[in-house]
Amino acid sequence: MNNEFEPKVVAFVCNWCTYAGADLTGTSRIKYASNVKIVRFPCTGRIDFMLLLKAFANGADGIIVSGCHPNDCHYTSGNFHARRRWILFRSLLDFMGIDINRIQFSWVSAAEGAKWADIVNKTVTNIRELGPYMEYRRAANFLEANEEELTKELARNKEEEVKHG
Amino acid sequence: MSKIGVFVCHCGENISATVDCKKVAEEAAKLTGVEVSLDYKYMCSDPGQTIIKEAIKEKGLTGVVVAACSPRMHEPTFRKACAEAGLNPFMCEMTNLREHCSWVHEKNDQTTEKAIDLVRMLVEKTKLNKPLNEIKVPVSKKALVIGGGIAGIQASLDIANAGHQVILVEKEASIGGHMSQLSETFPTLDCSQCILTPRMVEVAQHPNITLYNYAELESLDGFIGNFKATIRLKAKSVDPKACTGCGACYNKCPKKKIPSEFNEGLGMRTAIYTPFPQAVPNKPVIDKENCNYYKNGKCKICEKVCPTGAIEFDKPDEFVTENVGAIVLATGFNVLKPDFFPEYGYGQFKDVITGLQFERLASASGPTLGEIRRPSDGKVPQKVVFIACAGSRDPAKGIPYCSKICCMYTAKHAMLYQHKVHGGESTVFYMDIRAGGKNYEEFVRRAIEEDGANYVRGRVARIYEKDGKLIVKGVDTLLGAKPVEIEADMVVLASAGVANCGAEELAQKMHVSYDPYKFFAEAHPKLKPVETNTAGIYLCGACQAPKDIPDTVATASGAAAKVIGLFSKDELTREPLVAVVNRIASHDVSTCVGCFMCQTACPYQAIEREEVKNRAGEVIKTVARVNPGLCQGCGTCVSFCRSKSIDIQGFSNEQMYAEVLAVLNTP
Amino acid sequence: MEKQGYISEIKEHTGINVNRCYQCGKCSAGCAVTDEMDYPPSMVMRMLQTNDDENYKSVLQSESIWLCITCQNCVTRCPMQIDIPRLMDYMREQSLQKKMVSKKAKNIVSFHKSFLDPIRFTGRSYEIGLVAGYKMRTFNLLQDLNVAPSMFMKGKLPILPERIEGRKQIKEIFDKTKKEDK
Amino acid sequence: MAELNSKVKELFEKDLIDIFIGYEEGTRNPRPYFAYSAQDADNLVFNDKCQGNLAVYLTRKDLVGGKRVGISASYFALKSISQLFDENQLKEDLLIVLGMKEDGSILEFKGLDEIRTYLSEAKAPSKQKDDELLKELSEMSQAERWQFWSDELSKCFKCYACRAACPMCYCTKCIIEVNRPQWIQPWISTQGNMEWQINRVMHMAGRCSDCGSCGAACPIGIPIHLLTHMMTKTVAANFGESNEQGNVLSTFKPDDKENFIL
Amino acid sequence: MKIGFYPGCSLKGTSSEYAQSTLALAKAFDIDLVEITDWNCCGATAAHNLNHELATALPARVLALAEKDGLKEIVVPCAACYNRLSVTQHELNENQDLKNRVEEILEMPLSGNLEILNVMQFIDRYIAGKIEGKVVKPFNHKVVCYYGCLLVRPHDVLKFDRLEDPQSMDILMKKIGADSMDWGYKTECCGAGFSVSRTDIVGKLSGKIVKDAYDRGAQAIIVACPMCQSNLDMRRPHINSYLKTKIDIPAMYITQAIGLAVGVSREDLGLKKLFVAPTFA
Repeated sequence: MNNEFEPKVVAFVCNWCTYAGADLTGTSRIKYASNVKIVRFPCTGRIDFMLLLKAFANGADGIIVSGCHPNDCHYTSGNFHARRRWILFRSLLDFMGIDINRIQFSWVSAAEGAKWADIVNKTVTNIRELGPYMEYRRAANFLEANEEELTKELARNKEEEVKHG
Repeated sequence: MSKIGVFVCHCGENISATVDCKKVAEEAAKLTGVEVSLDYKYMCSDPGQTIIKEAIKEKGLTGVVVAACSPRMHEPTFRKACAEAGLNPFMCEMTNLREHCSWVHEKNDQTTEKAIDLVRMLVEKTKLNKPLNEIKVPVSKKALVIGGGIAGIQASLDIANAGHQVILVEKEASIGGHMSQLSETFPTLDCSQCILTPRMVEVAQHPNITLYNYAELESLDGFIGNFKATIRLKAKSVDPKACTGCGACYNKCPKKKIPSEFNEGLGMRTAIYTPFPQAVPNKPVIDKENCNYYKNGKCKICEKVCPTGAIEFDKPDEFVTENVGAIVLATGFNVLKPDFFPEYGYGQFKDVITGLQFERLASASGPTLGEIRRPSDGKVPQKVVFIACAGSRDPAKGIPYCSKICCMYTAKHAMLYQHKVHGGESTVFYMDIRAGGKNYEEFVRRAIEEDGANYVRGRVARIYEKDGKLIVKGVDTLLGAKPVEIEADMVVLASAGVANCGAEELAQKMHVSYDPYKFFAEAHPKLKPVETNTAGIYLCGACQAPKDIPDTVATASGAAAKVIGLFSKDELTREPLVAVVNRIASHDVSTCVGCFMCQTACPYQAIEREEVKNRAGEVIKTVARVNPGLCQGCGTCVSFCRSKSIDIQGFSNEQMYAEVLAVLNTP
Repeated sequence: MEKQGYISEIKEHTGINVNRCYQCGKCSAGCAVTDEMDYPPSMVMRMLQTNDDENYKSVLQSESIWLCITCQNCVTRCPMQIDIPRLMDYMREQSLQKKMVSKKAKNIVSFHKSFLDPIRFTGRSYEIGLVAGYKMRTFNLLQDLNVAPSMFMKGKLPILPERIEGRKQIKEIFDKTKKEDK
Repeated sequence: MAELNSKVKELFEKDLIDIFIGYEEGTRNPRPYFAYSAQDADNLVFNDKCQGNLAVYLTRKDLVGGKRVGISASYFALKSISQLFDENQLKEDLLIVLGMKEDGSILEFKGLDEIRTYLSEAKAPSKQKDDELLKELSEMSQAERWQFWSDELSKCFKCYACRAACPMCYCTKCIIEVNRPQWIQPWISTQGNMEWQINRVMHMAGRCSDCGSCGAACPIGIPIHLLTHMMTKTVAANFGESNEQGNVLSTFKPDDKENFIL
Repeated sequence: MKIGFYPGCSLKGTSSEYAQSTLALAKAFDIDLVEITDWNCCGATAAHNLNHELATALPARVLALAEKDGLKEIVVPCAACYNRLSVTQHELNENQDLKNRVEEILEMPLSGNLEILNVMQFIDRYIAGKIEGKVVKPFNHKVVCYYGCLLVRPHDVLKFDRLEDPQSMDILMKKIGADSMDWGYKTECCGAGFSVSRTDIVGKLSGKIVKDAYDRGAQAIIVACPMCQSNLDMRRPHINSYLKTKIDIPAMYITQAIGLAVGVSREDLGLKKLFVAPTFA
């Protein structure tokens, strides 16, 4: 075992394009980093933004979201809906200081086996550089960590109350 | 408590060469709820499937996870095996250890670790799977064919001959379409009418075909197997039951100078008319736009001369509603009027005509009875120029695509001209000759080699008139773009084939997708060439893209085969991977608040409004309901629903959530 | 990947992708001066499409690029709306910069330069200056001797050049946009 | 002011409404008031200090269910009302909406179309302070923004006053109450609080009137209205101001612009 | 409202009769045309043949000056200038970078909303409506209207009339009683700027134009471009030698023709300045 940080990357992909594209990567025997695990959805339109947050909360360091190119959606418009959602979601996360560089969006068609390998490798390299995503995970027990500080603050308040009494 | 069976496949060495399958099976066995976990060389083989089936029976498994190749490959195989062993097939899931793991990673511990993660994901998902039953939809075995050209005729006859009822809707007064206008057909030069007319008659006489001529689709509801089509029967002003087709009316009609659509404006027709002598049905209609009575309230000569009293003025359009199980769209194409090319002077110079007009000139039933005579003065043109790609391959003024049929019909025109006008000179300006097809190239060569059509490679820049001649200015690009100037008597523009007028509106009515040129879009350009994205609606002929007659007929029979296939069963079964709105026990506990964002988002119009009433029968709220016949299971609605009231079977919120947590190995 | 070479340079400077041309020849067919040209416009397009430096050189050294009168017949009829006149402008600029101007086109180039000279100094064009400058450049001293007197007679040639107030500004415009030397 | 009182009186006297949702004088600012009779109408006030978005009461079944309602609506309340119509939550024949002109006189809207026309012409009240804060935040580094919001949201104790104050939060079962799966941690933690706010704001996208009631309602003063304000601006910047079909998220344009998808 | 007037260099020199007749016609209809203060040459074909940036900056100065004069619309009788000014305004409006660069060179701002009218547009807007009542001497001659290149192309930018078979001149000519005929050379090139440098080409191209007009029995070629006019008129010796015959159909400006019809004097229209004199006037 080496000590290098191995990022955990979850890929949310649609069944018709990117999943099939990743199948093609396999049949073409193109190698890519094994850090990525694919969760299959019927369509990018199905991918709930909460699942992305859940992945971060539960230890994912990076996320790939990928589906059919515009106009290629098996369901005609799921990817268009998804695109709108991601435009807003990204700006909200960015505004809240959540690291959007850890989410890679892409369109990978069933014919783009090589592109899929490329995206995975790029994302893994990128996340490896960014390091583990601790901030978001730590926020889960933020209060616990600050309990001490809170106690102090409460005490201080009390003192002041007494002073002003 | 779940009892999951995990079956790890070696796929020969495809998986086991890089993944320690045994270890995967061992680790999977440790997962909560996993009852049995084993590995085998070929899970998809008969013995492999037997292992699964026996495990289901012996251990009473509630779910199966097969860790093998892509589910896109073998999911149906294993689901079928489970069903055979008495387990609901939708309790079986696959995880992809081959394409997504063994084939793309090196042999090492991490690869095996990933394989274990992948199995864990699907085990956690499968625990939350619910038994699902295939959706059964009844099929009404009656087809609607829209468009009565050769495509619609062929499709109707094929379906009708298989014993099913067909409703054929044609917007014009007669069926026959563009093919009935053609003179001869390439590459055999047999007469178009001669091969088409018997088919038209067959349609009229077929006991299984109901023909609505002069009619259009008004609206369409429903879904595959259960469409409800409302058809507008435009008022013909002639009662077809009473009319015997004697022709007294149009012989006496005083309005005789209306440009005939059938003759592409080269001949005239009356206000009460049949489009052409061989029309089916051969009964006239009144063109209200041009009829004296409809325009100024006086005339009614036809009414006076009609021996059977069939004329009925001022009747409104009627509507009929038909329940059909499948629809074939065969609305054909249109020829782009090349008046957007001011440099060619179409519309300005009478002797610049379109290919379709040339067909009428060459047709024995045409305005010149098959003699080539130019429209301006009726003289036989001694020099004719044919210009290919007049509109096609011209993103600037026309259309960017190749209209496919023009090379062939231009060669045919040159040939027909040479046959009919001895000593005449024909010049064809072309850029490329696209003659891919059985006997097509030979046909073009014949026009050049035997009939002496002069082919010049280059596009004409301009045509102007001088002293009764049309001066055509082009170049021969094969001679270094050397100018070529021809004083022609007539110019024929191979105008482009475009989508029929009203195609977009019709597509929207039917929720069929269409391309930027308003041609209807296939579900898959190669593998589903006659299907649309809307289940139960099929395509054929030139409404998809310009097509020649052989291709049109082939797709028409293809579409018919799809319809006949659909009608071969009384019920339609569909995968139950569709959305559902939560409704535990009674309606009013639905958490749906009826905002209908899902309805806006659904690409299939699968979301309906359902009124929830109390005992007094008052509507207390309106909630969403998914029509499982229409839902295709994309799940877009699911991620829209704020209150999570809508969910999708097989990819439910709980399942996906569990899968994500399992990937990250979070308990 | 886009190929390196002059095709991409042309695209960068003019926005024209010469590979869009599919050689229908309509430009040449409508061109007013095709039969004067050593390479008709469609041939120029074809030569540029080869991305072959020899062919590029032939274009830059051709008379064709100087014979183009910018009548715009080609681009208005081109099915791909390729702006050939703009391309010709660019070829002329390149030809001048690379000092490859065809000897046969000397008259035309001299005329253009002579036309601009008076503008540079007075702000307006000045036919006598133009013609004089042109003659100096071409040594065509006898040309138009037959027309000029009657032009004077008809009051068509003012003897003194018009000068505008903003001459300094005009000179600056020339200086700031200057690309090549005379 | 008397104009409103007499107008509402008239509505009651002509028996056109059962309840009027308006404001009465409060200790500092006017507060919501429900008038049930012509006499009650005397207590009503309506001026530019009336800030709370009264549209929130229009979806409270216990208050208005089946009743004919009159309401005095601020600019933001009108926006919410218009959106609620889009979402099938209101019935035109059960609602009489009164607005205020710039000169303070009362405006009675005859139906939804008039409200829409008014909104398309009226200028949105300035949000200068919020805009400044927004600018300040967006100029911070990502780490600083994270610090800011994790500090702020660490204080939240999930009272859901933000939800209660919002006219758009009318679900009978909020996602926070959905427990299969448990989308949002129900206990108090910065992460769970964030998840709640992210959900809330994503659910507001394209629907929010930008009234800021959520922020005003927060007992701890977390500036959560900046999130919705930012979302409103993002939606407008990316997809345009108006959308005839309701929610921007349930519609799309094939040429929506993005620059982050590979 | 003030209507600006940009004569351009040709109208100050070789084609002074065009300016003269335009102004005379405007005067006859009580329209005041104000010359743009201190205008400069638009650079014509020469500039854009040699240097694109120069070819933009020169006309841009004219536009800026017109805006500075507070003009909303300007009349540009010369087709070449009309073309250059319109194309420049269009390019600057489309390309912000170029606009910035040009504004920097000129040190003058540009709004880009100037309305640039050619002579037909001007007549159409301010004169055509009153023309019929004012015709004192119908122009009852067979004519062909010659539009040339620069009035109609590039169509996307100029958006003037129909591209291949324009009608605006014909319509005006018919209004003053002329028999305006269809012919083959409405928009073919006359040789344009090659007048001096390649007179042989001009002889040939203009020759074809004159020949077609002659063949159809035209008594005059009506033009609206000083370059076309001078090629068809002044280069008649070259034309005749190319055609190996002598054709004496005059090439006259549309402003002259209309002027004659509404009774403006021959002197005011500068008819004397035509090399090939119209026999009927």
